Amino acid sequence: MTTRRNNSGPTDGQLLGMYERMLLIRRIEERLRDDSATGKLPGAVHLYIGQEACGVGVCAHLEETDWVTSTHRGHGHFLAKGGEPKAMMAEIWAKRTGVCKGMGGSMHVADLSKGILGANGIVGGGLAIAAGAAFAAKLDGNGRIAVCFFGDGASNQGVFMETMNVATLWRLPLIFMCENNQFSEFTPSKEVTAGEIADRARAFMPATVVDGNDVIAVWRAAADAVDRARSGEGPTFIEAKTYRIRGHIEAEPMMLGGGKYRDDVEIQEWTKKCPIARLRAHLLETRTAPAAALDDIEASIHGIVTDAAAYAEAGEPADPELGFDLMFAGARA
Amino acid sequence: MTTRRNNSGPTDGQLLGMYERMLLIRRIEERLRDDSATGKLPGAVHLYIGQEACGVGVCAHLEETDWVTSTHRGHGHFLAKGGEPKAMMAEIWAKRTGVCKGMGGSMHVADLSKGILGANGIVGGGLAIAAGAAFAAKLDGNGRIAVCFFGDGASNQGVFMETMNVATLWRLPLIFMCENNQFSEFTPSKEVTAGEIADRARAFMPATVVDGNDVIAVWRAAADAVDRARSGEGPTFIEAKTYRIRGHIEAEPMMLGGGKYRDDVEIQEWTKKCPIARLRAHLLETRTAPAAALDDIEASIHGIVTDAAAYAEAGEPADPELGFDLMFAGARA
Amino acid sequence: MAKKRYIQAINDALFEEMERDPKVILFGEDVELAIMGDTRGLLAKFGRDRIRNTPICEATLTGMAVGAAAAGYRVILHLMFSNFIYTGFDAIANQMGKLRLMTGGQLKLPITVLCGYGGGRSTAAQHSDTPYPVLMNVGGIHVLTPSNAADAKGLLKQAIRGDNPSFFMEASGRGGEMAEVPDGDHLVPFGSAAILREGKDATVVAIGHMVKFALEAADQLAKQGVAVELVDPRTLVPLDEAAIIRSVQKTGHLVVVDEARDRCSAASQIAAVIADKAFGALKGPIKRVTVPNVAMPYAAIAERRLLPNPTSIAEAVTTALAA
Amino acid sequence: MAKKRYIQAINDALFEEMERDPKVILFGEDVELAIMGDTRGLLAKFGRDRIRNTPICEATLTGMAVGAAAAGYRVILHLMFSNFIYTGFDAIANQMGKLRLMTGGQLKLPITVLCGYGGGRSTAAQHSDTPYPVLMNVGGIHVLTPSNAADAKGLLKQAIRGDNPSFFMEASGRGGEMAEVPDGDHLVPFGSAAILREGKDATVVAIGHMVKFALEAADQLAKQGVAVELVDPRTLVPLDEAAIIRSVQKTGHLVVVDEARDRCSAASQIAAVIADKAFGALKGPIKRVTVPNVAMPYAAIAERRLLPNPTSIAEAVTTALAA
Ligand SMILES: Cc1ncc(C[n+]2csc(CCOP(=O)(O)OP(=O)(O)O)c2C)c(N)n1
Ligand SMILES: Cc1ncc(C[n+]2csc(CCOP(=O)(O)OP(=O)(O)O)c2C)c(N)n1
Ligand SMILES: [Mg+2]
Ligand SMILES: [Mg+2]
Repeated sequence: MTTRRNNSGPTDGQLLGMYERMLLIRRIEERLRDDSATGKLPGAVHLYIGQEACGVGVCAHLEETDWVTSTHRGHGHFLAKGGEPKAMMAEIWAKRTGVCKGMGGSMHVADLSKGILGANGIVGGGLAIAAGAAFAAKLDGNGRIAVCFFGDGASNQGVFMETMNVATLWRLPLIFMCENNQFSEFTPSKEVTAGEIADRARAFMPATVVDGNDVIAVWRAAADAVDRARSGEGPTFIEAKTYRIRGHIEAEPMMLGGGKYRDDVEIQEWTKKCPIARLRAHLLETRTAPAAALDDIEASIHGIVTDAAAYAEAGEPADPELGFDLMFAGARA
Repeated sequence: MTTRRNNSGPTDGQLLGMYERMLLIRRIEERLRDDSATGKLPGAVHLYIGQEACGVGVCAHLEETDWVTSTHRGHGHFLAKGGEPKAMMAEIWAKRTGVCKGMGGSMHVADLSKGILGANGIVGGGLAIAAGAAFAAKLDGNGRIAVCFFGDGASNQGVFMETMNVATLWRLPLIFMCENNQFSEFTPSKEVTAGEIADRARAFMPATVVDGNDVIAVWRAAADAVDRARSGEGPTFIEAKTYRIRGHIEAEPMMLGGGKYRDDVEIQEWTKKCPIARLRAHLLETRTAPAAALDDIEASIHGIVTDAAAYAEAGEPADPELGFDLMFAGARA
Repeated sequence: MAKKRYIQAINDALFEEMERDPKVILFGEDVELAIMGDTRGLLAKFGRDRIRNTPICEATLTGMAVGAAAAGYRVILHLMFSNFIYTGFDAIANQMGKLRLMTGGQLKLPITVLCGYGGGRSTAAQHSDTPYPVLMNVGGIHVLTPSNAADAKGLLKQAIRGDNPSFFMEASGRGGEMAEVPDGDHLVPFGSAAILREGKDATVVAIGHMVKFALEAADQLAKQGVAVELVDPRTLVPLDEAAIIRSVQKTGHLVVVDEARDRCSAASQIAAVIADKAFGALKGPIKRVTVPNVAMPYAAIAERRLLPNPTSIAEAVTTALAA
Repeated sequence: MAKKRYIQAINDALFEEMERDPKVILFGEDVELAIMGDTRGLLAKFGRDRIRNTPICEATLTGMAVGAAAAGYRVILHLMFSNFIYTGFDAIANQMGKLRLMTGGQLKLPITVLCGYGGGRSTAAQHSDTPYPVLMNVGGIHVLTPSNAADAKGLLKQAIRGDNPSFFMEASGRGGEMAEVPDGDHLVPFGSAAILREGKDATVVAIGHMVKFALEAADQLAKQGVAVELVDPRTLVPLDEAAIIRSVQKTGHLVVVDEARDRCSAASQIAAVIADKAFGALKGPIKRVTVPNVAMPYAAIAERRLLPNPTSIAEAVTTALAA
């Protein structure tokens, strides 16, 4: 898929919508970063900062009824797909007001009513689940599609190839969205990922590589993939080259005990390529929106973040008896 | 890898050696077929008839110290790599004189002293084991290499991609030998295997497709692959297109209960492409050997097969207490 | 009532449930040609959307079952042999058994997995495992071990209609065994043991295919004047603890027969439950007749050495009573 | 003797054994930077041939461990969290635990797998499992559960020198706990339980991290005049049944504490063994303090509800004695 099928868009409205969504993710995560640093959040927190264009550029095309599966780094996908900031924040705070009632936490934020099948703590765990949902969608014949988001590290799990094979054979309405942020935990991708990930996919389906920090490029690649999926032409692979600005996990400095796995200069370079700043510059340059409008968005997001954090903090702790009722539908464990 | 690196050979002696080995496999398996039909063999028997050129063309390059891993259809690889007919036959007869003392059977024939890490009842099970042995060989730096034989069906197991990734990254002296006999059990390959298997490999390493019923073609492809492996250049993938003449399993007619999954005509066509008959014709045509010499080989193999069957039949049954001593080295389970 | 083969009962259940609910789909390796017999005829009747051969990729199949179930289908996954559970184990243990909890109960996972288990057919170690203990420990998964055609039908129909993952364990190579199967819409509820034989001297709990051997052992023992009460739990998750406790309260003795390897087996679990909850009723040691902690060898003679049989069961009862 | 952290004891064992035998190699995801701490410093000392980061592909890693071991290396595989055992489970259950038998004993598989287990750190269900029961059932695999730094060092060294697959289960997040570790070449043999505290009233068998809580419970109970005998089996395969039997013969009461989910747990196995082999010595029911059959929730309050603790252990002992 080198030539675009779909040359219109994104429209100004779509661009602004994506700007807003990316900023929401960024600000929510900055808050999570701070609350994690002060020890307010239990468990592991993996931030998406720097990769927002990937989730947003794809989800901009999705309906609420479409499915997505995500990774341990799943806040961005959750919010991009329309998940509620409050419900997510409360989940990460382990509250019963959380979207998973405090049972799942950061690595498992899910909202089935929004088609969000969940973040997943198993690297590669979402791929086959998405294929199953895509199969269901295909059988239903109602135009629903599924997207699995996964990392460069996950592309080394065999389930990636297995799922591509089934998706191709069965022409599943499925998009493989690989966010190559160049690291698997603390290991540079090139040390553990041979060749080009897109070449693995090319044996099965159209595959395209885009700048993952350019939301317009992601949006366009996704437009074609979604179009293929909806029109019954089968799966598409997209690799978005991007970078994770924060550590693998917020506890990273402690875990590394002084060890280093990447250059500060590299981080700085990529920080300059911030997808949100880039879109903002584009919006101003093209006069799509005046600075004041963008500042308004910023302000409204500030309010959402503050509200979400307050809601999360105020929530009642999770119900310790609940687990017994959740192992089976209709029966106590 | 489209151009051959290695233009000499096989020599006449090598050709005759391969002829002998292919014929040995064929005649041993015909005996197994007959003994299975009369109910003398316990367990499942998967025959290699029709695919002999694949195992023999590759193993002709291997030293006793090189490693191979095989599949549920492993008799051919065992014999091609120099395993003893008697010891194998006795194993399949479940005798304590068997190469695995009657503990493994047809699906697990192994002879570590000959580098045969074993047939394997798990589809795809040999791939990672071979990669581990190749890693050991590389660390030892003694020029040993490893070959994993696997089927078209196994190429849909994720471990195939995973292992190719590691083998490429670590430049393992490993050859991926895919015998595409066009069926996974009773399912035609094209229904369950998307695209070309070789294209999956090309994302990682040189990949070549050969006529698996032409032992010379297999030998030549393997010559290059072995050369690459021994000289530290890393893994190579070979796909040999071939056909299994017998059923998936000797009990097949019973299992199918009248069901059909392939054409008799197709079987007949492929029977005509018999790799052994083809090599025989070539040997005669090129006057590499007179018919009498080939008949002598046939006669000597007849003796080997008869002896092996007699040895197997005469052996004492497996030791029922042995299992307790085999679960752990140096301790009883 | 009609006499049916075990495999036929399974086939009937699949037909009936697929007919009943268009959301029931079935996939797996070579299910179309139905080499195990259990899926025979389904393709012709229901078509490839609902019955479908898959590539060999258990890790993806188990994951797809989760996804398709979460998206509203009732998925039947055929895994052929239970050793292939291991190949697809990640999505079983990390997803299927946990996703409902992790999402705070947002989804149901109506998934039925079929697979053949057990030794005795010289298929060697990689085709002979009895891995239900592993599934029992993982949590979130129902484990069904029908010992006869009627229960096979009733439990399978129940599983397909249920809203939770269930593993339906078929005793491999025993599909030909005949039994009376009730006509019509026969369902067997989970967690309800069957008392197959009443007796006052000793309780024998036997699982799956072992029930047959336990019945033979009970016959042998009856001739020696020992009256065995035979309990078939039918489902291991949930386990009808109450039925077993009641029986032990009556007999005072317990022998558990299980085709799994002993360590952390279902037999050990049942023994532990009774040693806790019915200790006061016990008049002697709880005996387990299980497979030693050895992988199944190929040779039939070596397999027989490991597998429970009527004699070893009868001996265990005698030992339990003598102690 | 010197006080060492648990994680340091593991690190020492790895250093010593890698120095001792050049055939010892170690690989796994992110072992070079040593995020768990246990492999710290090894890369600098031994180089990339012997310490190596791998891609994320557990199915291949477990299989490669088998192949490299069969080809003469002593392989240490770091699997990080024990839930990732499931992702690599095929080569564990179908190859590692069976290949020696299937080949008639032609090979040895000196493999040591390291992984962190257990809940209590709000890492949620996919990073909190305690799956040693699964490994115990699979057969052919030693299972080690060191409860302190000294045993961690001694068992790990023993495992690396041994000729069989061993799973070395590290209690996650407890690497900081200090204990005396004997100097020099400290080895702990497999199958030898430690009696950590003698007592005449009740035997408590506690596994891995649960030992710490059991010690606290024993202190509480001592104040009430109940003398607990605390047995740490140290290895679950092999299990020192004799030591547990001896202790129960002395005390007449048994409580088993296990961080695994209850069904088919190590606790159930130990209870079953005693209900068989030491029944005559038992004066009351065998109690198990385990995790209910529930996946570990994220919220700390919900985790605490499931995990054994000193109070629940003490209560179980009291109940056992009262019955
Ligand atoms: C099956 C499995 N193996 C290992 C891990 C530990 N782990 C968590 S994140 C991670 C790296 C993932 O890299 P990638 O897929 O590129 O995602 P990223 O973190 O870069 O977003 C690893 C190895 C895991 N969670 N699951
Ligand atoms: C993990 C696993 N899944 C399924 C099977 C059942 N099975 C045995 S052979 C086979 C087909 C293998 O096809 P292929 O790899 O092409 O080898 P061939 O039989 O054609 O030689 C299947 C599905 C198995 N043995 N192992
Ligand atoms: Mg990454
Ligand atoms: Mg094939």
